[in-house]
Amino acid sequence: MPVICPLCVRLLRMALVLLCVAGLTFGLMLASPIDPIDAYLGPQIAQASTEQREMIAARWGFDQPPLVQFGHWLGQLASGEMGWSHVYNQPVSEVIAQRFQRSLALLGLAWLLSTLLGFALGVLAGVRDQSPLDRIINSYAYITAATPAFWLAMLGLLLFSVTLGWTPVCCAGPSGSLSDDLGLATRLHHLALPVATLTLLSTAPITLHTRARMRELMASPVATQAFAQGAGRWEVAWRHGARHACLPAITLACASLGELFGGVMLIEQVFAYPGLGRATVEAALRSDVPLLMAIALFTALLVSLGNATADGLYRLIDPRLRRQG
Amino acid sequence: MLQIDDLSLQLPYYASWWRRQWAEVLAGVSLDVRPGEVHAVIGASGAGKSLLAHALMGLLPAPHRQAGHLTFKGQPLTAARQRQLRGRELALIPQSLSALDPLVRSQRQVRWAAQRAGHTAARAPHTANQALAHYQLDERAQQAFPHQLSGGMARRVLTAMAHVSSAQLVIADEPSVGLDPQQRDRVLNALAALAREGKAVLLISHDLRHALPIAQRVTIMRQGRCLETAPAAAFEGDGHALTTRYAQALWRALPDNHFTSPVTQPAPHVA
Amino acid sequence: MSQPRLSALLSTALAGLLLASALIAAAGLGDTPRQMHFDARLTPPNLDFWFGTDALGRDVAARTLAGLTLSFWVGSLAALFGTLIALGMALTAMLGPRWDALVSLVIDTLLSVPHLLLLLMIAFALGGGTHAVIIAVALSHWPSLARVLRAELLHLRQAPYVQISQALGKSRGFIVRHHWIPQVLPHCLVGALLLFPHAVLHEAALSFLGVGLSAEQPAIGVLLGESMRHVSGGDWWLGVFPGAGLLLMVLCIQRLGETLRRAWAAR
Amino acid sequence: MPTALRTKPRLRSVSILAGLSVLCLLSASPATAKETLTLAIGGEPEQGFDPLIGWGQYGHPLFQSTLLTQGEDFSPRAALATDWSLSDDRRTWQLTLRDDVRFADGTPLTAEDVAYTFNAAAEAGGRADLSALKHAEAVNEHRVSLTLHAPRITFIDQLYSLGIVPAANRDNGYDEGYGRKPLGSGPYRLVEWQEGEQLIVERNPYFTGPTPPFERLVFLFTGEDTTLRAAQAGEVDIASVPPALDDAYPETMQRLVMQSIDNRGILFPTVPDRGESASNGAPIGNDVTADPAIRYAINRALDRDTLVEVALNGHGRAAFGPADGLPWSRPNETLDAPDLERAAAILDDAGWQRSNDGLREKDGQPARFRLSYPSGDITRQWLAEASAEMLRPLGIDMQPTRRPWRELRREAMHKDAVLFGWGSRSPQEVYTLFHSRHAGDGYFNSGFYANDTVDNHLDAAQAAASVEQANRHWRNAQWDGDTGYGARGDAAWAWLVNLDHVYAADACLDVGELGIAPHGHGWPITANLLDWRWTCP
Repeated sequence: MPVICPLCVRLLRMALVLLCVAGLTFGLMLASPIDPIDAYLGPQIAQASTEQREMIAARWGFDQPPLVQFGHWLGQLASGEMGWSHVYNQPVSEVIAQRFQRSLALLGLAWLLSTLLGFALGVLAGVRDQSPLDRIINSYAYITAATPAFWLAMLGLLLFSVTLGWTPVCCAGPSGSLSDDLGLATRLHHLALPVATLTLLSTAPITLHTRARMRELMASPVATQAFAQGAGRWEVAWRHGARHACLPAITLACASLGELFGGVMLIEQVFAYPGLGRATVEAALRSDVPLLMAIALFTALLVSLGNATADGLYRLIDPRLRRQG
Repeated sequence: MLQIDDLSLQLPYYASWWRRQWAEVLAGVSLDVRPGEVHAVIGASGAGKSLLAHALMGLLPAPHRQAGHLTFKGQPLTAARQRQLRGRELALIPQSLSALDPLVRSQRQVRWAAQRAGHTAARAPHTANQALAHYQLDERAQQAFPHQLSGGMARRVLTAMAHVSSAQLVIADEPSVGLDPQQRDRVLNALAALAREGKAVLLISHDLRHALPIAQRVTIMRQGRCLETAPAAAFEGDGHALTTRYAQALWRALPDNHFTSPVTQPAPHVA
Repeated sequence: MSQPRLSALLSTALAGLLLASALIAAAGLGDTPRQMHFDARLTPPNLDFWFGTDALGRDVAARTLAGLTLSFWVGSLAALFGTLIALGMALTAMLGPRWDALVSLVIDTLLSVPHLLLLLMIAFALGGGTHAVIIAVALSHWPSLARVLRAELLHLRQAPYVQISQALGKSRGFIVRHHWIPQVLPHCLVGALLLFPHAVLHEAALSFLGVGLSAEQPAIGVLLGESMRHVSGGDWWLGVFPGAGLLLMVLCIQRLGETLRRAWAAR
Repeated sequence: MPTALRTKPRLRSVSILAGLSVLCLLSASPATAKETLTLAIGGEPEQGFDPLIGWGQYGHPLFQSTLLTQGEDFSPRAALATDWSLSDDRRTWQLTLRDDVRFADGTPLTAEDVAYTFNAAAEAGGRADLSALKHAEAVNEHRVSLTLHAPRITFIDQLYSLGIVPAANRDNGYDEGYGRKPLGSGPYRLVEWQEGEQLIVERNPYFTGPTPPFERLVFLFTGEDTTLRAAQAGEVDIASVPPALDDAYPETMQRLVMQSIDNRGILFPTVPDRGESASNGAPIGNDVTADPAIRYAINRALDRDTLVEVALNGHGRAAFGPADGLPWSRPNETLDAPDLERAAAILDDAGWQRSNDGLREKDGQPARFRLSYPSGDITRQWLAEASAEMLRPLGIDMQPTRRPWRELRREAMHKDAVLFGWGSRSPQEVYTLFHSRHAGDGYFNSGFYANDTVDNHLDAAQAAASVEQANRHWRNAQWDGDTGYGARGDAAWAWLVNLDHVYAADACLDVGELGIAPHGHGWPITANLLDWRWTCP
């Protein structure tokens, strides 16, 4: 029996998981008691006659039984078509592509900064164990882990945008300017506060795990041996600590994509930043089923890829695992 | 070379969740190590041998109380001097093989040891390769990761690390544990070679029989106390040359002394 | 008495005290969170309204306390249900390889969807409101704990003393009751304590997004959502105090959980 | 009659053009210093600017132009169509188009485009309801005829609000992506739409009407809070102001109050409780409110001006009908001041005797019923609680109950009195609210109101030959001397307040004469966008 390469098994497994995600989203959306057509019509409820409502339901395919709808959606997906978003009246793939581009800047920057900052703080706290610095970093991590994301965003807004006026009050670009003549500087200026808030919020887990691993290493025989050879604490932290501590950091960083996307959804809501996060909230609240399923699949894929890269990197760095392949 | 006078050490432990108490692990240890000599310190596990080694190197865990004084080459061995001499004058061959960083190739770890001992970054690789070759570690072993080395080879890498530092005082903590006889002799002979080069070697072990061939003097330790320091020659026949009963009992208990031992009486307590 | 241990005990006592006082004070509130003082609308913090008043003249301090209690109960119920579901799923995973595969598939599915998105969908599917939030938080938080419990149970199954009692012919029920449950219980407790702050924060997020508790209930998420409108109007106290209250409560819960976990490990 | 109709509009349109051009010359020199106007009036159409699925339903689709427009007195005015007539059997509209209208890409706009627009809109399944249209066809280059299934005067609303799009079969004609790159003959054309953020438009060079005052418009689609911050930073020229944030807006910005028929009222079930239930299982009927005397007394006892003060903190006016101030509702329906004695007398005559605890009773039935209102809307909560307070001295126990929309629809909508919000610039709403045909149909006529005379008036209005005739019938339906749905007739509703839409605008912006706004707070203010002027240099 040919050995099924472990990679194919993983891919099959991922496909199965994504299918379940689609089914789960579909089931949840249909179970909702709120009538999507009411939400869609809004103030026009007075004018729309019942024939009009039936026509809208037919156009969205809500009149067919659920299973047929799901089968229809799967058929479309097989042919690469993601369906039509009725909230944005655009192909779903276009909505995601257009809005993820904006969210990517926020997500990517925040992810990178939070990983680096988290790792650095973790190493720092680990090296200067039991020192005041360690206590400060530790309490900082616990406090940010307990802070509601949107509240911190609001505080940032209140302090930096409203009182100090350093950062703009909202959106991805100044009002009245065309998006293609937005310089990198203005884009970053608008991204500054959201990215800062999101970074602060997501450093906590990485800091705590790195710190734990660093403390464990600093007390290990490897460190003692290095000290015995006359190495200073910083040299041990750099040469041995960093290598050991980055193992949990990597797995956590890659696994935190899901949590980070949740943060992005909240931050975009507070900063009125028009990205995929806000589109997701909008799609969920107005039960735009095709768009929401596509977003759920897209983010689930992102998370699964994140976990896969984490495993891959883990094997790469830790030679003990490399031999077993 | 090294003079230890009345060294005693106390470490904390938690009797119950919130009450902390101090336990005495070393009490009044006094011994000295002369250059060119292998001084073996023999004791059962838990006698505080490793702690003695760490005390000498100044690597004890933070909350500890230490009394007594150490002198090295005539001057007192204070914590600052220890920090300064570690890796240069004082070298430690650790007990556990996990002292080797599992994520770094052995050749590189030895090179780091050389750099820490003062060799310039350029010369360090050369000295490292030379030391590894000296301990018959081939190219493949040099590039291998610690978990790919056998016990003996790993032990030799650790010894190479000490060798690279050209230290005057080498402390070997249980170097022969867990090795097959052939590897064990190889490691002990390497230590004897170091002594012959004029270095002072403090061999800490629980294996009296194999320490004797290379040791000039032997100190017996029990529950943190130094019972007796005797020349290696005293360990022959039925051990009558040994002053303390425990040392005699220990000697007679060895297999090649056909296990005779005055098993009935408990070991006398030193006043 | 060592210094670090003392400070740990002190902070735990303080956390417990704060939490208890908040809950007791809120119980004594009665109707004050709903009373509207039309003459004192949007007043900054002063002597009779410690945290100031909101756009409808309601005392922000009373509403914050009521909101904290609400969040506390929603969080604890959600954590409780979450842990029970996790335990249940972990046990079903033990029934057989097929069950195990099914359970781990469900766990992977739920864990691969971003947390808040899953929460939003479940809460929306239940039509919003308190029960929707509790169920949503419970349903979206149990997988990570279930994974830990499953690993623990798998490990337990191979444990020698379990196999011995099996060999002695003890019934499966006996084994589950006497060996598995007592062994797994500490993990459940720790899991629930870890889950609790998460549940409270997510309940606030859901209410903020408008799917959680309905606008009349003084949930912290609702308070913060409402205060969003006044951020630039200069009425800073509407958002700062409820958020700070929530942060303090979550910190207290974390501290209590941490100490319990350490005490359990040290036992 | 129809022929006379045809000549008059042509004369009138010529005179308007002459007047406007003079005005332009006068004000051309000093006023156009300001090039870009920034508006933060919300209402972003996530679906894009596609009239076929509902963009511009409030009457001015900005990118496209409509066949007709509504003057201040709500009578039809020429726009794309210079003259229009309704056939004798009231089923076919004949319209003649101007021949000089061009799309923003320079190509001419013909009857072919108009016919395509109406036919496509009928099947588009969007927010625009053209279910009444049977078929539209182009008679020749500049004449188009629209045939309806049945006579329906309110179809004229689509002539006011449906923007004309290029037919699909011509080059850069209508396609799926039209919403994001609208091509129309309206005053402005799209420059860029950053979705979720802002819309930038500039003058359409081919626009035949008066040249728009501003070269470029920027519409900000930001939340209430962000808009307030932008206004405080002086980045916004005009912004829609929610009542609660009125005093946070800077004093330097002038407050523009646009009256609206965005109203709130209490709907009474007008049938007693006979144990029946509607199609979705909701119980029908309420014995207390079925008695007209109760409804008259409540209408008489409510103090609407205090409601405006408490609930809208002054931003509103009393409401006595579904469309106060519009030509299809009676102007003299207003009740001057609340009159508790008169209300008490009505109840006494009808046999509602006061029992000892002050609550009135009539053959065993206490005057107690629930007033349900949807949760999540603070204004409705205040209105319900305040009006309940006002009825307590009268001896009527109206209990305000908050319910989520879903629960309201499933249980309370036909059994309790319900606090609803309506208001539309089309009489079609009056038809759906009071015609017995729509009893129990979704949100329409959920009180099961049925009055044959009113039904006849409503049907006569739909089949009227012209808007003026129709308005007479609509007014009769409200009160025709002896019956009607209004306060003097069956008083099926107790209308409470009309919300005022408040806008904060830069002191230099002169927005001219604001009309009456429908339900939405935002886009409707741009109805007279072309008359706006920037007064200071």
